Amino acid sequence: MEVLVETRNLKSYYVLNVFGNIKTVKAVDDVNIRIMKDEIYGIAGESGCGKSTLLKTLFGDVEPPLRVIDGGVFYHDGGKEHNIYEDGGHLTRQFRWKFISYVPQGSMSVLNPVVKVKEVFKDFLDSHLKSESKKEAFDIAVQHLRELGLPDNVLNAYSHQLSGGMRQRVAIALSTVLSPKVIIADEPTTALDVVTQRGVIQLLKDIQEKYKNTIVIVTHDMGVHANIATRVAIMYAGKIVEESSTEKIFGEPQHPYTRYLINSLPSFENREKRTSAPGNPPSLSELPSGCSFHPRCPYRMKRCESEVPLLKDYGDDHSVACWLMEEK
Amino acid sequence: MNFVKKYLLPRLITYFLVFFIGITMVFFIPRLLPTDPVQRTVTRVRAMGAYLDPEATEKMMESLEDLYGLKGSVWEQYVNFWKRFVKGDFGPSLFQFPTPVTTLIMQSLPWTVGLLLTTTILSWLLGNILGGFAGYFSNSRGFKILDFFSMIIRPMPYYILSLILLIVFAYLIPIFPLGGGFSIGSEITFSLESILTLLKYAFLPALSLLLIGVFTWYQATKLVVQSVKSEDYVKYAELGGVKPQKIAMKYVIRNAMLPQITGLALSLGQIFSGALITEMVFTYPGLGTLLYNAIFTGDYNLLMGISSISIFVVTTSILVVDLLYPLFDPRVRYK
Amino acid sequence: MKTLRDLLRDKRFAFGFTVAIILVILSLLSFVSPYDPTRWNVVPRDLSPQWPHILGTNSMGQDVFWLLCFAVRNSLILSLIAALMSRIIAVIVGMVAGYRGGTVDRVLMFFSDSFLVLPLLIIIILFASMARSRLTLTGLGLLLGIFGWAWDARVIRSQVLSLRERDFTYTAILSGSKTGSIIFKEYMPFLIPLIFATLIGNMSWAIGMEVTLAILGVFNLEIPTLGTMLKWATDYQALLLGFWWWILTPVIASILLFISLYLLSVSISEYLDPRMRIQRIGRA
Amino acid sequence: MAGILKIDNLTKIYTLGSIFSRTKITAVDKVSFELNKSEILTLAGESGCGKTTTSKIILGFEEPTSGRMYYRDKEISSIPKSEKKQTLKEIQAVFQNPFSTFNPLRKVDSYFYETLYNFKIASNHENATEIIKEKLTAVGISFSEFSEKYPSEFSGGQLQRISIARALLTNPSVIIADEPVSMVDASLRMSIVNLFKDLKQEFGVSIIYITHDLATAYYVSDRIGIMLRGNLVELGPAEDVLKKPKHPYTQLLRESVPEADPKKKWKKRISLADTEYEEYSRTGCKFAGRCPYVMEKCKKEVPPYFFVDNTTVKCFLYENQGGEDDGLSV
Repeated sequence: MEVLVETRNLKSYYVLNVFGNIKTVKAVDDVNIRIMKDEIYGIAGESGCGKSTLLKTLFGDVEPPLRVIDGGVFYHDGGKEHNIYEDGGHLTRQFRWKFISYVPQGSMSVLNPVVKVKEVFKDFLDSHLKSESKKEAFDIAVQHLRELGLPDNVLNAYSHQLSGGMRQRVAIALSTVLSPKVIIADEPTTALDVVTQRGVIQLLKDIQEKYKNTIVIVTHDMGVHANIATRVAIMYAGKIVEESSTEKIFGEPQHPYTRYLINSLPSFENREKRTSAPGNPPSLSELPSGCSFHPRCPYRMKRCESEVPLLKDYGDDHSVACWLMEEK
Repeated sequence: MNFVKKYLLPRLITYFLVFFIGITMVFFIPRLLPTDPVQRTVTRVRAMGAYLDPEATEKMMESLEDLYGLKGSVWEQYVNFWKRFVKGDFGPSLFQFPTPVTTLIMQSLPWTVGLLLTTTILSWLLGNILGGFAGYFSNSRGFKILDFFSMIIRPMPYYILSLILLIVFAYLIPIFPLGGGFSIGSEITFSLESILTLLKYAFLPALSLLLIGVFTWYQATKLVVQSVKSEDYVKYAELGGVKPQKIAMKYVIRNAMLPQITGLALSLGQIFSGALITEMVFTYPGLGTLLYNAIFTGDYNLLMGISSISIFVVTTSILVVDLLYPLFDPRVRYK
Repeated sequence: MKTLRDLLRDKRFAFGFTVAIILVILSLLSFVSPYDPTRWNVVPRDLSPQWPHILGTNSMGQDVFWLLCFAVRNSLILSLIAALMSRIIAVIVGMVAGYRGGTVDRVLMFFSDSFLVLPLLIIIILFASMARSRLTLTGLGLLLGIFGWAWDARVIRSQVLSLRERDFTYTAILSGSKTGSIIFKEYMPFLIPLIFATLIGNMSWAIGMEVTLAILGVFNLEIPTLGTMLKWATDYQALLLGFWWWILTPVIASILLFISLYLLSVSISEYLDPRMRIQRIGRA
Repeated sequence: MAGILKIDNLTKIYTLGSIFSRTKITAVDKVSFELNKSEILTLAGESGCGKTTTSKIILGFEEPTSGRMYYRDKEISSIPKSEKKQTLKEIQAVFQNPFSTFNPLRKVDSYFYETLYNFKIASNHENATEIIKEKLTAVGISFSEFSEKYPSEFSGGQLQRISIARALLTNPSVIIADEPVSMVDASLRMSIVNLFKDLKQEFGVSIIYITHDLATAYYVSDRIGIMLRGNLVELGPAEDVLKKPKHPYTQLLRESVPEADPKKKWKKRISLADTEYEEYSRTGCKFAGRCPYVMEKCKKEVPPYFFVDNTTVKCFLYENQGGEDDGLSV
């Protein structure tokens, strides 16, 4: 399977100067992931675990106080490998929307409120295409919208006239208009209602099946991952602690944190007592030594407190970052 | 159609109500105060040495009361004040006696409106564009200097700045006339030459209004733009690779302009007062100088006339600006 | 004192603060002034700046330096009266409109809008020209106070409106506290910085108004203030006669005063902005 | 089981716009239900369905347009002023965002002491600290960790527990929790939800649990009420409502909940609702626009409540099966 986007021991931290003393928030700490062609890669984790920062770094949207300290993000496009952070990250502009595009959180004000929706489409197209091909590119966009089941009058409407769900589907249509190879979606359905969320996820799945591209989706809602993702990575305190196919993650979670996360989810099967992980998630600026889950982990060993476990593949594409696996 | 009902009608109602309150205030203030204008004029006349026997003073008081519209009960005075206001008649000016107040005002109004209109629009546009780009590209050197100047000039009241400009450009480096609106004796024709002199005279007052206007709007827009810059749709356009200039103009400034339009409407009252004072420093033949003379000579009717007309001008222009707003903001046009 | 150290880190505050201190010292000096500001011809006239008259003397035989001390003192007192008066009205109107809502809010906001929109200078001139010589310092202060509250009432109202929607208002109600204690205990910590910042801004507006009214001659010219000083200087054609020190002293003094008040109000409101304070709480 | 709180035909209509253009939105439309002693009743539904407005009316923060509320069989609006404070003490609330429940510029413990003094539960400082300690241990927070601190110095989970402790101070008989766990991290969510279950058993408190998350609602509540655009469309025991949903909207909601199990992926495709505005002003059943079993009758008439195997449902499909019911099922 061909790799599209890859990170090699990527470290991107927030360096904050809070009234004199420097505070570094280790949002993405030595992450190595490989995102393949024609798959939906889910990134799960609680708020404040660094998953949105990882997404921003993947997309090249890095502005102070966020800085890439070490490692790199590699786009595999047309047989060549480009490290987008090689020379100051200005390389990213030519990849945007053609190779990789972005779906924002379903917030209210994603589209420019004072212009019609079709103006936003024109702006996005104009900046990437030569002038003469703009007209027919715009027609493709109109046709494209119709395929995605959006009514025609959406283009002539203003964003305040559309409902939350409709606005999010326009944003998704916008992200696929230049048929990029990878679409990055940051919590695309969090701000939506249950039924609208189902409609939006259904749309994302249709797009992936139709264009055989790749969608990287970040959300804290494990149910959404179960429904849409082919592979899932669990993130905790800035590191990937487990990565495998969706069935394995939900069926046989190996990492203690993943196990807590999956078991604590209520389901309609039964109403037995569920317990959540003890203690509180650590703050990313004062990480515990060794494995950052060790203060809350019941299977804690001497080794966990000192050495940081590496994400290792323990057979048929199921990698875990935990010293327990070494014992097995 | 519901746009008229929802947006237009409430604006019109507030316009009439504010106008009504303004005029009522102008009407009642002199009457609330203990000093009686008739008494004061009589004492001034007597101070000039003219001996008046009691019955002559009686008749004079009588005619003055009529001139001042102080006849009958307060309510009657109020009603016929409005009747005369609608006809545009404020009675004769006491200082330049027979000429009615209205003609005096009509002579100087075009000067003020001309000066005010140009400087307000120019400073609003310039201030917005500069502020917009300063807010968006905030770290470039050029805008740091502009920030420094705006911190110096913005807090200054109109009078002080006009005085400084007068000292510097008319006294130390006398390139501009010390005052007035046109050289004495020349009449205003539309020939190029007379227009040039007009501009020469009007330059300093316009400059002082322009400076304060540009820097006030510069700072206001910069603040608004910095908050608009962190909005989701701007971030989204940046992520989409839209060119920075297009984002600055079409996304940032266009959205930052909306609060500035209401800002313009709210500050017109202040800009008008500022213009009056600036005219006084340069004895520019507009309403300001007329007002100064009216106060100096205690010309009661002229004072009332100027106040009512200025309230009319200000409230009407605010209505106009309010009505422009929907053109810029579709959220108000379509529900 | 720690807050002062934090504030002084901001260059604008540092400059504004030093100028303000100088002006306050000047106004305190006026209590030890050897000359009575209202009496004329106590010193030889029209002397250019030399010892002992550091800023020279004017055509009315008064020492310009000591006159400036009295002028600054009176201007500051006047602006304080006006600013405090307008704070009281602004807070009451802002609070009642913001907390009560409904028709009361609409009526109060209508009045504040009309005060905002109408050319107040004209109305104040009308008022002042009637009272003319009987207008004392406090009289003018109260007059300016009555007209200076509109903009700040709006600002306070919007702050109260946003606070009312916050959940802690409901927590306070559920804890049995009445409206009065809610306003003082819950909202005051948010409103005080706002009131303080707008107070300084209003002071600068009031001084500007006083200068304008004095130039128009509608203010009692015996009381030495920045405005009356300027009025006498322009009436005696100080500019044309070359007495630059007489006209420049009030001009420069008022420029410094306006800039320092503006910088103080901007930097203080930024420092006391609730978001910043919450951050500092975490650190304190 | 005597009902501790009874809501009868509660309605709230908001009028928007100025005196000229009046638009009316019925946020809560004739909602009736009864809360029994030491029971957890959930009000679930999408945003804009009126569940929060209902809770605000019960807490007295909003005036209902019509309808009556009975607390311990006494009509709330008829309770004299003096006794009003007494009832206020017994109905407390827990809010969604812990960080906005407490004033960021005031110490958290000031609320605790204030509540105790206002309701005269504690006379002096020691006695008050005693009660606070007791309530804090009930929610698993130590006094030392809690006192003299500002809200920003706590984590979300901790602060939410403290908010629950504050609600317990007055030994309330009813707590209204408006989305109490939606802002808390998933892994800590269960510990707080379990806390609500313990409070019910230990203190016999009845809880109205407002949420849009059906899975947690199923786990914690005894009875569930589903709301749509201001109407209470289905009310019954959690088992029946979520295992055998009757109202078509409840079925759609139940299926649309993404379950954390790859084997239970969505099969049927759905069409999204027309804009919310139409649904508010729709005559007859509010779900007619999207309902797969829509009948002509649904579009014209407002369906009454039917009582079918101890669940009240507001839908014509059940017209002949169950007897008509005035919506006050036990």
